[in-house]
Amino acid sequence: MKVSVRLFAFARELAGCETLELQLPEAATVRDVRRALVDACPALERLAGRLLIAIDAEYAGDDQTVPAGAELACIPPVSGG
Amino acid sequence: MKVSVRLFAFARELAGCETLELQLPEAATVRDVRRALVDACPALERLAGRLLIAIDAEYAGDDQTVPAGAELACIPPVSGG
Amino acid sequence: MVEITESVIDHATLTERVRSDAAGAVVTFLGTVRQFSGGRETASLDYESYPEMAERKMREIEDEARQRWPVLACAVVHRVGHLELGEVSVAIAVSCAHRGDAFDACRYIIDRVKEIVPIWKRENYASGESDWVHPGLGGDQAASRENAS
Amino acid sequence: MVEITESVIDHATLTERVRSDAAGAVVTFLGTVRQFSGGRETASLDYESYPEMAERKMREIEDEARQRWPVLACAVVHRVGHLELGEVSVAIAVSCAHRGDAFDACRYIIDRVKEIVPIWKRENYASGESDWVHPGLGGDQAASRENAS
Repeated sequence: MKVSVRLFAFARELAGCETLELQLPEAATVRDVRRALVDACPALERLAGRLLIAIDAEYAGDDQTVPAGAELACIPPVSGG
Repeated sequence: MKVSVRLFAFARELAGCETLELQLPEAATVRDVRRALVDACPALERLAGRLLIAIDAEYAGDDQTVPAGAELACIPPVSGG
Repeated sequence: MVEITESVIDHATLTERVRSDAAGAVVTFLGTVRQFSGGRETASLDYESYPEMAERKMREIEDEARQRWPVLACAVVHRVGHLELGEVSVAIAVSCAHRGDAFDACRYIIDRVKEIVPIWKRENYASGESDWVHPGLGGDQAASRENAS
Repeated sequence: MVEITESVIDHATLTERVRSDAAGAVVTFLGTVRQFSGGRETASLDYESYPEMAERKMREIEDEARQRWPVLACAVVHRVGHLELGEVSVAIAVSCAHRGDAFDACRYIIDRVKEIVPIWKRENYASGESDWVHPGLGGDQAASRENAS
């Protein structure tokens, strides 16, 4: 299945774009998303260990399955306030 | 010496006046002021153990001497805020 | 800056007053007249102060806070006279570089104001009764019920 | 009420919004753009958010605070976009019957906002350099110095 991942802040800058389109196997997990992200955009490697992944605007654990049609986002460490 | 003591809140109401004039011996202490206050106005007895005395707008201990011409005040437990 | 006032407290101006480019945090506390306390309904409050001593103690408290925390600016205003439900009786604005200090300093200041500043509150109850509030004296001892219904 | 906005935050209106006759205490926190951080001079900040998720997390934080303290009303606004020195980036107003709860709830909310809300800050230094701030990444790793002078 195809998913698109929104990128923010330094992750967006490293990738040079606001969304990345990824090709994932059916029943892919967040762990698969992380791998696919770095494959699609090696510049994200340096952030990889610190990125959180959100599915439909909610933080997701590595074992969580990605539903078809979900909105994914790649969340570097936050610094609001 | 003669001193006047300002009264506030419930102490003022019990005494029925805003200041009491007291006759004190020279070198009188705050302890003497407390005694003279209740002598002059027995209604203050019920507050006596809880009153603080201020000399020139500063809390004073019982052993402190009252300077001639000082402004005294009788401070019931505070409830600002 | 400390002040005893008979006017409505303008909290927005007080908060603006402590802001600066050096500050990362501003904490403002408002004490407001609460309708229900311990099951009794309040209709209004009257505050009385020993004004010269009250401002002096408020300055002392500001100094204490500045000794304990790196306060950039601080403003403390207490209103006296007659206050209706919901009105602001006291406002404290504090700015610091960091938020932890601003919260701690602001809280310290209101706690100390309630401890040592010679200001007294008279509760006018919805029932028509009216009591001076003198903590430690107990409700009935302190009661001076002029309008007992 | 929670909000992400690109406009100047009107803290006075926010504070007014949480006042009520049931409240004895209102605590308002403002985060403001600080000129000096760790020895470096900031010229301005740019905030970016994932807006749908940010508002969702802010609502979650408000709910958490309401579960922990008897909050009467609560308003949380975070600004995004370009902010100059001294401007308000975040404002949180909380009202409670008692002051301890209002201080604790307000502080909890800003602490949690900084932990979990997807908002990011880019520091534009007076030197001309510019860094995304990503706590835990370390200054140099995170640095993206476009305008290094």
